[in-house]
Amino acid sequence: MRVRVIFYGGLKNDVGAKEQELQFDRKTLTVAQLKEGLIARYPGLRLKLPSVVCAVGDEIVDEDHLIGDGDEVALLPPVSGG
Amino acid sequence: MRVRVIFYGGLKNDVGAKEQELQFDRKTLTVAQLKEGLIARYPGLRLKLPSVVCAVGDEIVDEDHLIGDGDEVALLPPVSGG
Amino acid sequence: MSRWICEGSLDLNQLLKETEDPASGALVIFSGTVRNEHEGEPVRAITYEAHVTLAERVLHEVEEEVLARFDVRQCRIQHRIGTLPLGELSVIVVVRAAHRAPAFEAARYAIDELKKRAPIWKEEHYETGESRYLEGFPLKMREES
Amino acid sequence: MSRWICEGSLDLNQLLKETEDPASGALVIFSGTVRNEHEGEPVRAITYEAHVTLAERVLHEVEEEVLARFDVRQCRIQHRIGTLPLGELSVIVVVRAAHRAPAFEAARYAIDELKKRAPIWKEEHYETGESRYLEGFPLKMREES
Repeated sequence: MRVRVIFYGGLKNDVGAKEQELQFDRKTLTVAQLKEGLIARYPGLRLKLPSVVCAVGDEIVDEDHLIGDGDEVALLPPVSGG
Repeated sequence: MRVRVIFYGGLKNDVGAKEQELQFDRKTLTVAQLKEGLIARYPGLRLKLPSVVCAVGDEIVDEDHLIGDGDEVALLPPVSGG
Repeated sequence: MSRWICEGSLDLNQLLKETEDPASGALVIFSGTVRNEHEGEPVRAITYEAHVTLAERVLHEVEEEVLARFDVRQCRIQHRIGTLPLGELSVIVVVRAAHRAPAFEAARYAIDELKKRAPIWKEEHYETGESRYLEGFPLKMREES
Repeated sequence: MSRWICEGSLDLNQLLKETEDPASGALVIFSGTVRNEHEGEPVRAITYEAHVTLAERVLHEVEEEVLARFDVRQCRIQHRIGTLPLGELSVIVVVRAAHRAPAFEAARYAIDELKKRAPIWKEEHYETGESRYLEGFPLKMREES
């Protein structure tokens, strides 16, 4: 399946891109599994992803949320607005 | 001696004037004595004067402050700005 | 129109300009406005009267206290006098600080002290046509520091 | 430009007009401004980025919480995104209430919650030419109520 991942805040510097279209050889993909796949591709994310929350659309989702084929997943690191 | 008294806030309604020029047959006059003289002239002030503070110029003065001949004394009731 | 007591409308934008400060990251503003009722009675306007020179001195003192007691960089206080219709600003406190916590505390301190110490009186004018001076805070004989 | 997240300059006067309320006697405003240093490093600008739709939802939720939890009548929150030079307003909170105590508490609550919950990120640009994203607050998986 295919997932569009959008990197917010400092994550886009770690990845070198604001967005990435990723392919996973799986039939189902949870948020936790997406994070594992991201660490395999971008080892620099390993220490950061535990404090990163994911959103699909404008809903924050749990680690066991099932991502749909073609979904856009936003990676939200710790926030610093204000 | 002669004292110009200026009534602030609700006091001017009790006295019926914003300012009064008053004569006292004394050589010295403290703030406390001025208040007694005012109660004699305006009995409606009796209950109010204990919470009224006096100022000469822009200095708040004590009850035992000696008022000078020709001084202008401001009577300041409890305040309600803001 | 003085720095502290104004007969015309208070100008928040002017106060913000006068307090601009590149080292401040937090801005807290308090303003009092004339509201349409007091303890159930419909209000149509408020007249504020001040002992102007003494009020100026007290507001200046409160500004200085704020700068001394809190970790803030700017503090300005202005109070209007005269008769104000509904919605008009009666008082403005502007505080700027590096960080927000002391800015909030300082603005709260400034308006609380103003209400207790500034020789200013409020006369409410009701829809009924009656007017009344409100109960207030007795001034202290001597300033406590 | 939405009701909560703005690409252009924030307009305090417009927000004040939109929240005018004759039953409110107290107005408290908090604003964040870009300051010229952070932990000793000279700053020349800040870029704010947001997950716009989610940030709008969070700011709307915080406004609604403020109205439910505090005795206040108006609450508006706006945050700017993009690159802001020194002194520019990054965020505005406007609260109006009958009385000042809940207005201060509500404004403080609104900015504290925004800082913890709004998906907004700050990148500081230093005089040295370097830039850095600041450490922040990890978002919660599920909203706690």
